[in-house]
Amino acid sequence: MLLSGHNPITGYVALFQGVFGEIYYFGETLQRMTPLIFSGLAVAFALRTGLLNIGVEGQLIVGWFASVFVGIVVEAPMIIHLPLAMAAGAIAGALWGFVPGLLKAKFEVHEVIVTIMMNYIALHIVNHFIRNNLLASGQRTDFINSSASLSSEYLAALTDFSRLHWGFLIAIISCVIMWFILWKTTKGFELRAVGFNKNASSYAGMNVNFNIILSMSVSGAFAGVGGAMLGLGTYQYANILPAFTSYGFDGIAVALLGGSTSIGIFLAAFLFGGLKEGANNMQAAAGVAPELVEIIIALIIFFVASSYLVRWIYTKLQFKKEGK
Amino acid sequence: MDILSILYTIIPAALIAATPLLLTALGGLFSERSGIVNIGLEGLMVMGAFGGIVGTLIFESLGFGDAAPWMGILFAIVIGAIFSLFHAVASITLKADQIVSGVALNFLAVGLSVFIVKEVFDRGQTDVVASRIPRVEIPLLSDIPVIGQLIFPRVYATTYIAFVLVAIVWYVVFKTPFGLRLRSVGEHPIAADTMGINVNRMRYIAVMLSGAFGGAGGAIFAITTAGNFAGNTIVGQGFMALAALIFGKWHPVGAMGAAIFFGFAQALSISAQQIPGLDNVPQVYMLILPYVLTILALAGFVGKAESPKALNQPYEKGSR
Amino acid sequence: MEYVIEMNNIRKEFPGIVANDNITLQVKQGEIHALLGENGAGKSTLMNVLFGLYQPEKGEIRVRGEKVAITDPNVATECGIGMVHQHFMLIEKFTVTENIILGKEPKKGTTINLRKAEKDVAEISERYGLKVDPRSKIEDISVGMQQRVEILKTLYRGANILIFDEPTAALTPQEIKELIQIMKNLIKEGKSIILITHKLKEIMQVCDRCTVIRRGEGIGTVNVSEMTESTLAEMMVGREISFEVEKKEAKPTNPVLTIKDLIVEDIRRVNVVNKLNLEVKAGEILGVAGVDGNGQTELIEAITGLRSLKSGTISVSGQDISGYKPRRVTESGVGHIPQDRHKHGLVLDFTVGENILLQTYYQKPYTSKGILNYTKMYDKSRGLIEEYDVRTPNEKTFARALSGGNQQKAIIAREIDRSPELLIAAQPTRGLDVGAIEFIHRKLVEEREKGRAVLLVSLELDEVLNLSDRIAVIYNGEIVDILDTKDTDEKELGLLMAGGKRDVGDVQ
Amino acid sequence: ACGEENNESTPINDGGNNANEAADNSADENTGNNEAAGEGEAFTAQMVTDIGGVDDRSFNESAWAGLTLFGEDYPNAEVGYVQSSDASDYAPNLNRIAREGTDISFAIGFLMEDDIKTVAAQNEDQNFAIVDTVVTDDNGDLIPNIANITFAEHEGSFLVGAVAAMQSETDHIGFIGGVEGELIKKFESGFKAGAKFVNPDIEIATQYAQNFNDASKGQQIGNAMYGNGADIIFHAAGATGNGLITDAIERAQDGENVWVIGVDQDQALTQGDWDDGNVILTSMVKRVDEAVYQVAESTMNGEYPGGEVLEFTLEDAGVGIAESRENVSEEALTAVEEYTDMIINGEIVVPKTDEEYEEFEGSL
Ligand SMILES: Nc1ncnc2c1ncn2[C@@H]1O[C@H](COP(=O)(O)OP(=O)(O)OP(=O)(O)O)[C@@H](O)[C@H]1O
Ligand SMILES: Nc1ncnc2c1ncn2[C@@H]1O[C@H](COP(=O)(O)OP(=O)(O)OP(=O)(O)O)[C@@H](O)[C@H]1O
Ligand SMILES: [Mg+2]
Ligand SMILES: [Mg+2]
Repeated sequence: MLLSGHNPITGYVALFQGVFGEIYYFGETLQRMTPLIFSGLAVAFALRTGLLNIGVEGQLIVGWFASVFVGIVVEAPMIIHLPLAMAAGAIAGALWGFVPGLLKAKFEVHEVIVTIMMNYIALHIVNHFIRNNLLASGQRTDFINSSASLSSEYLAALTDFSRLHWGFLIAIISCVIMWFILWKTTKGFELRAVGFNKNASSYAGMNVNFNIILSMSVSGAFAGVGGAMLGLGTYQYANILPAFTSYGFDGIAVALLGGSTSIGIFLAAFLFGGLKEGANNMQAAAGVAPELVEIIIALIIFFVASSYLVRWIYTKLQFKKEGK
Repeated sequence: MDILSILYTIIPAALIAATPLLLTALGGLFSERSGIVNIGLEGLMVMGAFGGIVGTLIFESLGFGDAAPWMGILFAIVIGAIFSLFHAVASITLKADQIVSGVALNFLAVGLSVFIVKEVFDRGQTDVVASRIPRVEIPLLSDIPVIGQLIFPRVYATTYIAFVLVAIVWYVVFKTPFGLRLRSVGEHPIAADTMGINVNRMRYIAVMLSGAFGGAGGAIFAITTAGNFAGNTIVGQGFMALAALIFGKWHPVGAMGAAIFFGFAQALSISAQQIPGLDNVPQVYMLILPYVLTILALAGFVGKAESPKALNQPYEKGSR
Repeated sequence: MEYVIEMNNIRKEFPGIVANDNITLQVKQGEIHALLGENGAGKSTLMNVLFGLYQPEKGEIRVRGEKVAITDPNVATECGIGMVHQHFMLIEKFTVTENIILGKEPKKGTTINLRKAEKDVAEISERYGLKVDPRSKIEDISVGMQQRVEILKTLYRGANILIFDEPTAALTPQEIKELIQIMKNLIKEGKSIILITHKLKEIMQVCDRCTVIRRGEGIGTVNVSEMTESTLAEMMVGREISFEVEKKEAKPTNPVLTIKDLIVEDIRRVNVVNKLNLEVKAGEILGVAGVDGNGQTELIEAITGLRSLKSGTISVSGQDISGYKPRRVTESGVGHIPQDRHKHGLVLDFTVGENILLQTYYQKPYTSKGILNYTKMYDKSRGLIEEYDVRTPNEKTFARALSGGNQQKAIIAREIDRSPELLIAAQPTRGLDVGAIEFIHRKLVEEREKGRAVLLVSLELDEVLNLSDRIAVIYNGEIVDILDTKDTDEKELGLLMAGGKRDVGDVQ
Repeated sequence: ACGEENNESTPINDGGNNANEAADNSADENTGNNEAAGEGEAFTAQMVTDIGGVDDRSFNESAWAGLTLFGEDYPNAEVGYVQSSDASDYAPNLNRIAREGTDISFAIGFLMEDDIKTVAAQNEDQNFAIVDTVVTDDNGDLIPNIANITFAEHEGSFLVGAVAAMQSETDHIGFIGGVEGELIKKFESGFKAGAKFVNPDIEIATQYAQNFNDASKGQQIGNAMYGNGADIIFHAAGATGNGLITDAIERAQDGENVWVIGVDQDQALTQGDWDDGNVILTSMVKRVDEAVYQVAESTMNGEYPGGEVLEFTLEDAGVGIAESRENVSEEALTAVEEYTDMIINGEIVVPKTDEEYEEFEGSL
C-alpha cells in the first residue's frame, strides 16, 4: 500500500472498520461468509476422499437455481416449503457432483476436467432456463414466495438492516455436520480411508467406487445448499449470471486455508468474508483499490500453505524434547 | 452457406481460439512433467495478458511500431516466468501444497495486475493496443486448391509459431537429456537425485517455463483477441488449458489435439447461428456443446489419463 | 593402503534418534563385505551417508586412504562408489537404457545419442554377465532384471565400490543364484562390494568379512570363515535365535478352501490362472512355491474377491464364494495378509488403531447405527498391540511412523484376531529381520495348531520349506505338483518351479 | 490525499483529478453533517458502479464523467463513487453512501434494481437515482425517493441502423448483443427497424454472445458474420465488442471493406484504428453523463425528481449518433437528420421489443 502512495494505516483501519465498525457491516460480513462456508465445506469434503472438486462453482449455481425454482413455483406452508426448497438446492448440487463422481469411478476420467466442464454447462443451462422460462424483470426471476425465504427480520433488525439471514445458522450446523460425518460415522471412516489409500480400502472390503461417487455427491450437495443460501437468503431470486460467481473458486481457498477442517473453514470463511466486505470500506474511506484485498488473500494463502517451514521447525523442537 | 464456406469460417476461428490454450498447456506440461501441479495456469495467463498489453503499449509509445506486439509478448514471457516464481518457491522450496499454491497464484495474478493497472493507468483497464500481430498464410501450401486454405488458413503468425513449438517441446521433452531428466524428476525424484540430478533446480526451471509459456499464451490472447487488458480479460482460459493438458495426457501432441478440439467446438457453437440448419437449434445446446463433447470424449474413447507419478509430491531430500 | 573404503566413527542423527553412533566400517580391496543388523539398526543410513545422500554429524570417510567429503551422490560417483538401493530407484516408464544413462547421457548435438547408449549398455552387460534387454520398459521386466539394471547403473558410471542394500529380499532363488554369480564376477573384475542382507546363509556363502551393527552402534567386524550362522545371528540380536520353526505333526482334517478349475484373466485378457485346482485343509499350512509372475498374485486376488474370475469355483468351508465382493469374502471367514503392506495392507495416514480395525470397523461394537465408537476401537487395538508386540508409541500413532516389521505385525494382528478359517499369507516376512520373521512364523504355526487352514504364498523357498506341511508348485497359472514337505528339497522344488523337467533358464 | 481527511463521514473517492479538486475545495468547509443539504453546506452526490468500475468505457465511465463535471461546475459539491467487486456488493455499497448522508446516491445499471429498492426503503429520507431501469414497489407504483433514469436506446439505434443500411454494399448487416434481455432488445429492435426502414430487403444477422466480457466470442461471431457477407456490424455488447473490432481491423487490413458501429460512447476515439483509417463507422451514444449531471443539478436546486421516470431521448440529445462520423456518407447524414426529426415528431414510432418490431416491419 505504501508503494502505491496510500497511507497503509488508514487503509487497514478502514478495512477493520468495514467489518467491525458498524453492526450493519458485521451483519453483512456474516451474510457474505455464509455461502463461502458451504463452498469451503464442499471442497473439503471431496478433498478428504482424495478428490479435487473444482466444480463447486457449477454445483452452487444449479443449487441456487433449483432452490429458487421451488421457492417460486411451489405454494406450501413454510415448514414444508423452506426445507423443500433447500433440499432442491442440495439435490441439484448433488446431481452435479454425481456426474463427475460417476465418471471418475466408472471410467477413471479425471474429475478436475469434468468438473471444470460441468461448471460451464451449469452456467449456460441455468441462464437458459431463467431467460426462457422464469424471467421476471431485467435479468432475474421473480422473488421467491416468503414461505421459502430464509431472510430474517430478527437478524436484520439485530444488524441494522443487513441481509444476514437464517442461513448463517444453517452454515454453522453444516460445519458440525461435516465434522460429524467425517470423524464420527462409519461412512466417514470409509471416505477418509479411500481418500488416503484406494488399494488398501478395497482390500479392506470397502466399495471404492461407491465412496467416490458418494463423496462427490455429498460435496455437490453442500455446494448446492450454498447456492440455496444465495437464492433463499441473500437475494431471494436467481438471475442470469454474466460470469461465474467465484464462490466456488473462493471455496477452494477457504477449504485449503481451513485445512479441510470444519472449524478452519468457518474461520477462513470469516476471514474472506471480512476482507471482501472491508475492502469496500477501504475503497470508500481510504481510496485504496479493492484489488488490494485480493492480493492480501493470495499472500495469506501462500503463507499458510508454506507452513512447512513452521511445521519443520516445530517438529525439530519437539523431537529434541522427546530425545531428552 | 455450403459446407466448404462453413469450414472456411470455422477452421481459422478454431485455430485462433486454440492457440493461447495450446501454448499455456505446453507450459503446464513442463511443470507437471516435473511433478509440480499447476492450477495456477489461469493466473499465469492473466499475468501474461497484463504483461503483453502493457509491454505492447510501452513499446508502442517508444516508437517500435509493428515490432511492439512481439516485444510485448517477450515482455509477457519474462513477466510470466518471474511471476511463476511465487509458485515455485512456495511449492518447491517451502513444500507448500501445490494445489493451494496454484490457487493462491490465481488470486494474486488478478489482484496484482488490476491493482498495478489502476495505479499506473488510473483506471481499471488499459488502453487498446494499436499494432497487432499480422495474419499470415503459408505461401505455397495455402495455394493448394480447396484444401490448402482449409489446412493452412489465414491465421495469426502466433498460431503457426505455436504449432512449431509443439514440435520443439516434443523434441525437448522426449529427445534431449534435459527432457529425460525433467521426466525422471516428475516420475521418481529420489531416483533422479541418486543419479546426481538436482531435483529442485529442474523443478524450478520447469515451473518457470510454465510461467513463460503461460505468459505467452495470455499475451497472445490479449493482443490478438481482446486488444486491451482488464481484470476479466482472462476468464477460465487457464482452466481450459489445464483441461487440454490432462485431456492430451501430458503429451504435447495430445495437448495440441485437445486444444484444437476445444477451439473447434467453441467456433462451431458460435458460428452455428449463422449456419442454415443449425440456426434453429436453441443456443444453449450450442453453448454447452464443447463441454459436453469433452466429457463424452473423455468417458468414451480417450480413457484413463495417467499422470506423472510424483505429481503433487514435494521432494524432501532423504525422505522415502 | 589396505582399505578402499574407511568410514571412521560415523555418527548420524535424525530428529530424536541416533541412527548411527560411532560406527566404523573398513572395506578391503576385492572383498565382499557384509553389513548385518536388525531392522532399523542403521545399515541403510550408514550406506546413505557413504553415498552422499545424508551428511554425517561426525566421523570421516576415506576412499583409498584419501579423506573425502561426500556431499552428494555426484561426489560418491566420482569416488567410484555406486549403490543399489533397498527400494529400487528405477523409473518405471523409462526403458532400461534410459534408466542407466540418466544424468550422464551420451549426446549427439543436443539429442540423446540413444544408439550409442544402447551399445554401451550392451557392452557392459556382456562384460559382467548381466543380461538385460536395453529397450524394455522397467514396468515390463522382472524384478531380477530390474536389479541387474540397478547394478548396470553403477557400472555405467564407472563404480568400483558397489553397495548392495538388501538385494535379495525380492528375488527368487534362481535369481539369487544368478546375483551371487554376478557378484563373484564383479570381484574378479577388481570391484569391491558391501552387501547388506538379512539372510545369513548368503553371508556365509559369499562374504569375506562381516561388520555387525546393533541399534546404531558398531558391534564389530569378523571374518566370515570363522563364524557360523547362529554365531552371526547371536552377534546381531544379542541373544540366541532358533531358525527351525518348532511345530508338531500336522493333523489336517476337513478341507476349508477348495478351488476347482479356476481361470483368471489379467488386464490384457490373458489367462494367468489356468484351470487351477487346489485344496487346503483345516490344520495345515499349504505353501505355494513358484517363480514370481506365475499367477500367484492373481490367484490370491481371485480368492479374496479383488479380481473377477472367468470360470471355475472357489469355496470356503463348503460355501461357494466365487464372485463375492471382498467384504463378503472376508465375512465368509477369510483373512488376508497382502504382499505389499504399504500399498494394500495399510492406510499409512490412519493411526495404528484405525488400521487394526480396518476390516471390522463397521461391525458391532465399533459401529452402531452408522456411528463409530472410537473408544471401543482404541480399547480393542490397544489390546492387540500388546498381544502382538507391535512396537509403537501408542495406538494413535500414524501407521506411517512404524518400521516395516511393526507395520506387518499390526496387519497380522488384524487378520488373525478375526479368527478366519482360512488365512492367506502372501510374502508375510518380506524384508524383515530374523527376529520379526521368527515372531510371524510362530504366529502362523499357532493358527495351524488352532485348526485353521493357512495358505502361504512366498517367493522364498526357505520359508515355504520351513513352514509348510504340503507344498504346491505353481507354474504358468497351474499347480504342477503337490508335494509333502518331508519328501522334497530345494533342488526338486527349484526344478519344478522352472517348469518341470525343462532346463533352468532365465525366466522372465 | 484522501487519507488525511479527518472526518470519517466524508469518504469521498478521488477517481480523477477533478474530483480531487472538488474534494480539496470543500475540505475547508465543514462537511460533517449527516442531514440533507442545507444552506452553506456542501452538497454531496455519489454513485455505486457495477462490476465494470468507473472506467469501463461504458455507462459507468460515462456516469462518472457526468458527476465529475458536475463537481467541477459546482465547487461546493462533493462527488465520489464506490466500485462494486461483485453483485453482492451493491446493497452494502448503496447503504454505505446513503448512511453517510449523501444528498443524492446513484445506482449505475439495472442490475442494482432490487438492491436500491431495499436500501431506499430502509433509508426513506435519502434520495436515490438509478440508471437504465424503472423501479416500482410491490403495487407497481413508483417509489418517491428513487429517480428513474432511462434512455431511448431504440431511437438512437434506429439512426445507426439507417446509416448501416444505406452504406452496406452487400445489403447484409449484423447486430451483436451482449446478454439478451429487455435493455439490449431496445438496441436490436431500433437498429433493425432503422435498417429495414431504409431497405426492407436488407439481410440482418443477429446474435447474442450472452456475455458482456468475452472478446473471443465477439471475435468469432464477427468472423462468422463478416464471413457470411455482412459488412457492417453494430454491437451492444460491452467488452465482447472488442473482439468484433479486432476482427474488423484485421479484415480491413486485409483489404476488406468492413465496418463496426460502436455503442454507448464515441468508440472511434479510443478504438478501431488501423494503418489506413478507423473501422468504426460511427457510434450510437447514450449520454449517461448528461443524465446524471442533470439529475444531480436538479436535486441540488431542490427539484429532486424522486418518483419520476426520466427518459432521455433523441429529442433532448440523451441518445444519438456520435461526433465521429467522418466515415459516414453525406447522404446518410442527411437521412439521419431527417429521421431524427421524424422520430421527434412522432412520425416514426421506433419499436422497443420483438413484438413491436414485427408490427413495425409489417407496416413497412
Ligand atoms: N529419513 C529418516 N528420518 C528419520 N529417521 C530415520 C530416517 N531414516 C532412518 N531413520 C532412523 O534411522 C534408523 C536406522 O534406519 P535404517 O533405515 O538405516 O535401518 P536399516 O538397518 O537399514 O534397517 P532395515 O534392515 O530394515 O533396512 C531407523 O531406526 C530410524 O529410526
Ligand atoms: N521419513 C521418516 N521420518 C521419520 N521416521 C522415519 C522415517 N522413515 C523411517 N522412519 C523411522 O525409521 C524406522 C525404521 O524404518 P525403516 O523403513 O528402515 O523400517 P524397515 O523395517 O526397514 O521397513 P521396510 O522393511 O519397509 O524397509 C521406523 O521406526 C520409522 O519410525
Ligand atoms: Mg528396511
Ligand atoms: Mg535398510
